[in-house]
Amino acid sequence: GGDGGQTTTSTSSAPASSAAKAGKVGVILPDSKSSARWETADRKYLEEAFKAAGVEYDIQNAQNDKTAFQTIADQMITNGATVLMIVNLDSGTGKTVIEKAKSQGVPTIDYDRLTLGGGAAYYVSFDNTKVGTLQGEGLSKCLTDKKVEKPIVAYLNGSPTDNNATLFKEGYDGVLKPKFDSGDYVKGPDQSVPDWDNTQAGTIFEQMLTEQPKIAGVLAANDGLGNAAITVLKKNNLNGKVPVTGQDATVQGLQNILAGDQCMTVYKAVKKEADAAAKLAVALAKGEKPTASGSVKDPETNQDVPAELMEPQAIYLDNVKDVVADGYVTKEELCKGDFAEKCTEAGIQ
Amino acid sequence: MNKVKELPGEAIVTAAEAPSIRNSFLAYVQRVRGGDMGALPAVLGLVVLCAVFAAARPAFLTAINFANLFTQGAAVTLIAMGLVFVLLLGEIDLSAGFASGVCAAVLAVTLASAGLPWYVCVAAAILTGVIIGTVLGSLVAKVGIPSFVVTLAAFLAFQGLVLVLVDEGTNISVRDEVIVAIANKNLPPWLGWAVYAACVAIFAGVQLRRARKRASRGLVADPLSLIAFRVGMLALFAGLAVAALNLERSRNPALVSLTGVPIVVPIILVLLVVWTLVLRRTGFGRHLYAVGGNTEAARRAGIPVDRIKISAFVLCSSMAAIGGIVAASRASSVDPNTGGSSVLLYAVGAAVIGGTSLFGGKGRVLDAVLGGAVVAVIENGMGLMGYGASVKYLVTGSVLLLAAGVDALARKRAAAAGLR
Amino acid sequence: MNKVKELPGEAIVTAAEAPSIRNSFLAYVQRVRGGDMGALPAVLGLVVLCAVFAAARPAFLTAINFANLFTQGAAVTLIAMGLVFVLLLGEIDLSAGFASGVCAAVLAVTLASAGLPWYVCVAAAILTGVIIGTVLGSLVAKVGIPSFVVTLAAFLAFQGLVLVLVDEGTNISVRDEVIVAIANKNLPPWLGWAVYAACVAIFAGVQLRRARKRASRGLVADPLSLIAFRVGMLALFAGLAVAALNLERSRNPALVSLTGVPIVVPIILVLLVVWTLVLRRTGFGRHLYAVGGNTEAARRAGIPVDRIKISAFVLCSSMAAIGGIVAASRASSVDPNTGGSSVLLYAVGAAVIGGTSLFGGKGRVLDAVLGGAVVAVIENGMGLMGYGASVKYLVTGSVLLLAAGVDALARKRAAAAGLR
Amino acid sequence: MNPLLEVRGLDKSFGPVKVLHDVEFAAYPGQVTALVGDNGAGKSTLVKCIGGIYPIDSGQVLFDGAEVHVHSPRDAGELGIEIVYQDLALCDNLDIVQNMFLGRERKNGILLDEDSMEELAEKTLSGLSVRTVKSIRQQVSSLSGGQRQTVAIAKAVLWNSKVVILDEPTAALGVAQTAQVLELVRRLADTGLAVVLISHNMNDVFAVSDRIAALYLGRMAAQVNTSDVTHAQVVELITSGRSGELGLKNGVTP
Amino acid sequence: MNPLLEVRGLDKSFGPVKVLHDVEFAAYPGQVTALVGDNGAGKSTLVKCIGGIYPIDSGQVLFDGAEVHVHSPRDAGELGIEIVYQDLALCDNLDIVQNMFLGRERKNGILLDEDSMEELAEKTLSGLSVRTVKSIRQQVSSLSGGQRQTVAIAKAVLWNSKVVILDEPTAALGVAQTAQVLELVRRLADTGLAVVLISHNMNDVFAVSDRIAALYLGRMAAQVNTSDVTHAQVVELITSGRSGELGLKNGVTP
Ligand SMILES: Nc1ncnc2c1ncn2[C@@H]1O[C@H](COP(=O)(O)OP(=O)(O)OP(=O)(O)O)[C@@H](O)[C@H]1O
Ligand SMILES: Nc1ncnc2c1ncn2[C@@H]1O[C@H](COP(=O)(O)OP(=O)(O)OP(=O)(O)O)[C@@H](O)[C@H]1O
Ligand SMILES: [Mg+2]
Ligand SMILES: [Mg+2]
Repeated sequence: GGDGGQTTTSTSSAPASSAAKAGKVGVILPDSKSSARWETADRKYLEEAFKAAGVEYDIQNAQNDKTAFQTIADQMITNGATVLMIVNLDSGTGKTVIEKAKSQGVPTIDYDRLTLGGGAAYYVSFDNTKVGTLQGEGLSKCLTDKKVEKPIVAYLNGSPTDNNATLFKEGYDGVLKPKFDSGDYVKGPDQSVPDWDNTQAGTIFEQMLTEQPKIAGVLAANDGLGNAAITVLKKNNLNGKVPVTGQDATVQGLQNILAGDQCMTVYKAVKKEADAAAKLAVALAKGEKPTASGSVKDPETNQDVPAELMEPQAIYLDNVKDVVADGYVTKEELCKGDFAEKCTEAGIQ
Repeated sequence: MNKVKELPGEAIVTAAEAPSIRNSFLAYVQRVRGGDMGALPAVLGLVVLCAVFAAARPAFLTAINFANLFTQGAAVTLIAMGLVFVLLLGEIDLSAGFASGVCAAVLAVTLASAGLPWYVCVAAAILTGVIIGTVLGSLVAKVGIPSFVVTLAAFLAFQGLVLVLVDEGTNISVRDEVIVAIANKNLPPWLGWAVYAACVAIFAGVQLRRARKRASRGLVADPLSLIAFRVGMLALFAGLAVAALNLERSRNPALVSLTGVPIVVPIILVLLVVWTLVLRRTGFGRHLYAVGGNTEAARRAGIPVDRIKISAFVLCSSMAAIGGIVAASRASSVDPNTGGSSVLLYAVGAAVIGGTSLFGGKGRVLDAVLGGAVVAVIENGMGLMGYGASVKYLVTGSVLLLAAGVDALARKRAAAAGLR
Repeated sequence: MNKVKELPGEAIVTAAEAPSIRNSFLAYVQRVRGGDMGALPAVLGLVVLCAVFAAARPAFLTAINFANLFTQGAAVTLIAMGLVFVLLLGEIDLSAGFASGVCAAVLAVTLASAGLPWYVCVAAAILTGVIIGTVLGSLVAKVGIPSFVVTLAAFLAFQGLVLVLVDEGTNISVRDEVIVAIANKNLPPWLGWAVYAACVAIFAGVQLRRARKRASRGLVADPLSLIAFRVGMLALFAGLAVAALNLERSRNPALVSLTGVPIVVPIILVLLVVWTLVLRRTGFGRHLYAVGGNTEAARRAGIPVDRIKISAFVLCSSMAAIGGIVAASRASSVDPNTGGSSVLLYAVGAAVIGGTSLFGGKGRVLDAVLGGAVVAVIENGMGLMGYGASVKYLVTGSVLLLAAGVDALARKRAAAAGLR
Repeated sequence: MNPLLEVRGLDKSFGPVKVLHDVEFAAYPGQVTALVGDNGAGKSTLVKCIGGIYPIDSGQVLFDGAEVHVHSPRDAGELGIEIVYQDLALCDNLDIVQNMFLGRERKNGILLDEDSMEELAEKTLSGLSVRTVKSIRQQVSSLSGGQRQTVAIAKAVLWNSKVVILDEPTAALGVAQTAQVLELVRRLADTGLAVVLISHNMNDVFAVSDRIAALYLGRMAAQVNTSDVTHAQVVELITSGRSGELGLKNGVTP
Repeated sequence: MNPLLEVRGLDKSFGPVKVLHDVEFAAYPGQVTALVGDNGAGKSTLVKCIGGIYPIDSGQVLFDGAEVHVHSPRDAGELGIEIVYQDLALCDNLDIVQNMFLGRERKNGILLDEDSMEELAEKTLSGLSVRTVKSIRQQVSSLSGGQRQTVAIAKAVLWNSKVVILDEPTAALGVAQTAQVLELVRRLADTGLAVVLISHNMNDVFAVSDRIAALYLGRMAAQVNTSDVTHAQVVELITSGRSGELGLKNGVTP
């Protein structure tokens, strides 16, 4: 919701004594611009979970600013947080924050992104490389459906300064590079979009298309970039003919899928992730020592970090309804105006 | 007699000989050699850039790329045109980028949720710009906070405002056909030619009328031959541009035809003409230059300095609103980054490259358009080159420096001659 | 006789009565009422801010938060201190933020890959800053490209350079203990007190020596009582600060003890004193003000204007390098965003809030520190408030405007009295 | 005759420095009033107070017998007070014509009527013996000191004002130009305007003025008819604040 | 006697506008040379060419008989040429002492020696009849016109230079101050310096100068000994470029 940021510090709900006993959870989200999920989904679900557990919490957003990230961490500990849950902006800052928290006796949870060498108590995430893999697989599926011979594939990568973008790229490169090498596909232009800026993405893609008019598939790293590419394709009446990928299952992306302009998006069931993380945090805040279902190896320290890992899901036209069924987007926002008909066709109730 | 003619002070308080093509040309050459370059350095920089890119990538010179250039550079150019007003005063507006984002978001939200007709939504967006400008201008002029600080604060606040408007980070699609057409559709070729014809005719008419009026007052007026030459040059270059844009540039002409002048082009042209007229031929424009040149002198001449300042901010934010509308049209969506990242710096850069001074008192709207063209060409060319992120940043920086360097060296000669 | 005393022009070409505490205080009050505020508006804004935040969040006033403030604001303050030199000339350096990123990256790379001792790496980082400054300064002073354009180009190029240095988007950890200590460790309490004692002693010594020298020349000198008062005030406030920082501020004192003055504090203090001395007591500083106040006058006075300009850019970039080192230390890592996002705007904002003019000729290094404190307090306080993303932007913008508004209104009185 | 412009008990300080003390001053229609005084006496400050550049601390300004409050140069202009300031205040980035009509441009609908402004400017300037200006479309930044001064004077006399105040108008002017300006000053007064002339040149003062007001260290030492005093008396008033019967009452050591 | 400073065949244009034509000019040690000319004749431009402010188009500048190339005010200063420009060029954001020592600060190690500069500035200024300056630590932006001019003059005479050029130094000065400056000019020449004085005031010119050089529309009309000409002749030279035998050869209609 739009008021996601209004009152995040619950001060009144729980009685002071029990709150003191239960501790307080500080959550730092990374930004609000690369993806809508942080402010619209994660914040909401985490708040709900903490409220239900009667634990005090403080959720803030670092706006992609490392300095602010550290400052917020400092301030949360100052404010009495006993558990810290972070989505790091980069491992270096993340590690500093984790170590500082540790030195103050505050355990941390890595949320969504693993802090390399950080040694957080728990790790809860989607696998970002897996997201990229799904995108790569999705694009090749759509290209196969379109029966294009030796298609030229263009990359519209995320922000060059965003480590996640690097991970996504690893994922889809893993799928597509063998095909380039084998000559099934032809590697087209490959550019990154500063700050995930959709306007710049438009220009960049337009120029790709000018230089290489035969682009037959676009691997766009998220729905916003995908939409930028689709706008340019529309201008050239190529929309629907050139498959485009996406990520985040935004209303915009899903609508583009319904309209047939976008081939797929990747849906990350944020609620599951948030619930799992909140469960761990609440337990830690209450002084318990919860166990996680799995673990991952920190490649830097070679230590196992207890982890809860979620599976991202590829969304095509035929399973758009899953996202609605999950409550991640509502039917009202998705099936507005012209899309009502398409929704019915796609079987969305 | 010969010797006497050379004496300065001869042609006292009157313009020299009657102008003709030849005389005008000679005078121009002399002016340039003497250091008064006008738009020449910027044009020179532009030509160098285009040559470099055309040599590197043949696609740069295609009709489709020529058309791309206009739509790609439109938003930044429009914002830069507005910034000229504020820069003329020696002030700055750091928030112009995000102001365009706010206005674009207002447009998108009213279009999407309220379902109002497009013109109401456009009016709402521009009104938002006017309000923003009024607030910023009043804080600068009446409260006296430095514009850098006011607009830095606004830069932060507007980021928040955009986030609120777009629901904390979602993208809002813009699907209204009229709005989307602005940056994505073209005039039908015949209309392009019609507009072209009208422009040339009006230009010729204005020039002729002016000359006749001056002649009738006994003032030095341009002769017919010179006017014919000017009109001819305009007709030639504009005609070439229209012809190029009317070429078929579809990749699949059988499937779909893509021809015509992009709709933003006449929008920018009209605004360019209007603001140039305002700056050069109205009292408001004159006062803007005066305040920028010497605020104290303007105040002593009875010019309402505060009002002029506020108006400049209003114009700047309104132009930002129009830029935001074009950006929203082009992306067919509005997101929290609309107007963010490099938009502002590029816009100020465009104005400055064109020759507008950050100290006020010097600049033209045309400068912003030329500078905007430089920025657009760089972005466009770099997109074609397909460099990786880091190389792209490095090369973009160097190319910008190159274009500005050509300009600076040309102007340096003027300064060396003792002219400012 | 009484009447005659009132006449202006009496105390011809000499300072008025001998200063004493009472006279100095009265003179100060009169100066302030007459409109000459000095640092007062900035301090006032700071006090208002602190009061607001302390009222809203009691945690704001804790020892741990006080210590946080210093480390949080250090990097921006250092960059702002460097920017003062460039702003004094009426120039701007948009690239200072990313220059700090480049230097930090150089530090991290040399530390990580070459495995050199920390002081060599620090020297390499600062040298990088010097080189950057020389190049920028030469382009501005010798080639004559406007500094806005040069540093905008550098802003782009340095982003690319950082990306190259950190290998396209990964980040490099900084593990060297000395470097990490700069922003993350504290002086042992006894050393804090020792530094404190030394500072107070030196200050007292300098003041006394100066007064004695002036007295011996027959010039008006400060009396002992006034000097004692000044030294006393310094001793009091600095003592309180050191005492507060020496309080235990660990949340878990059993687990780990956390006391002492953060190491960055003496670093900033030393730089503040050095640069203040350079600006106020050396020929270079005087020439910097002169060039900023009236370039032509400075040139006519035989000041090597180009050299002064280049030096200012060198100092600015070097301070950016130091800021980058502190930022790298605080984050214990360097990534492509180091020095990016809001760093530059905050740094320029800090200098301007403190009272430095963007038109040149007016500003002090202390201004940058005060302005940096305002920015740090806002960030720190906003962190405590726990707003959501959009609200935070909105409130931060408003708070910045509030602080600057207090300042502006205070100064407006001065302007109204006919003083500038 | 009643004064057209009158100042009563005017005080003005800059911060702690008091520059004008209880100053009385009057200018009559049809007369040239010379305002004299040493460097730093406060002449320009007094003019700027009248012109609304500086706010006054206390005292009254009367115009045509009624008290007026001049808060800005705009107010002064509306009353019909036209001033040539010592620090000329021209816009260096504008040309001569633009500067001369600044703030009172002639219009033709909403557009500026450049042609008629150019004509009028040319006429006014040539009446002031300006012979070396290359073009009246020249930027004023490229003018010589005397040319700038002439432009400023021309600007002020272009309007139908009731009071014209000239702060050292002839300081930078050549011999011929000075003569022209003095003649102009006389002509303006003869058409019924109240003219105030500030000058350090006693010859000029005695040549054109009807009355002389002498400021001494921020106080009005005397306002006398020119015909009642001698050269030497005025110089004495300027340098020591009193001369015989005239001047400040209490002995003032300079 | 050989001239200390000599200009030969100097041409200077601003863009298409030719301001100085083939100008010859000489200044002798121990003499005051008055440079006169109408407004816009080119006096200030000539001085700025000598001072290295403007580059010259062609011609020679000789110092002590040897050709010199003055590319910047720094070069001029090093030769020992000190100039008070008409557009004073003070730094408004600095105080009086700081302006007076600008570019030649006294040092004490690496730090500035403020005390000795303050002392010296005070002494120099009081020698110029400046009595209304409140404090020599006042910013020059708050000075009156005459006070600014005095500071500029004091600044120039503070140094041991060989040539001093003063461009209308007394324009804004009061009676007493003018007298002091003229006396100073005479004193400087008497100590062997070459002094160039630009002035529109013929009384001043005849009072102190040994030689007079008259510029007319960018050309040197005549260089004569003061004792050889009359007041009227000089005015004629200024306004029409010739007077009897003297002046430009070809008839020039003004
Ligand atoms: N803004 C200011 N701040 C402080 N003092 C000022 C300011 N303006 C003027 N003064 C002082 O006020 C006094 C009077 O100045 P004013 O300019 O009125 O003198 P004046 O009579 O015009 O002298 P002049 O003949 O030199 O032009 C001077 O001593 C000057 O230093
Ligand atoms: N930068 C410039 N560009 C163009 N013309 C200029 C420039 N500077 C001066 N001029 C012109 O050169 C001529 C001579 O100017 P200069 O200042 O030398 O005159 P001057 O003899 O000093 O006159 P005054 O007695 O008024 O000071 C003038 O006509 C002036 O308009
Ligand atoms: Mg005066
Ligand atoms: Mg001159």
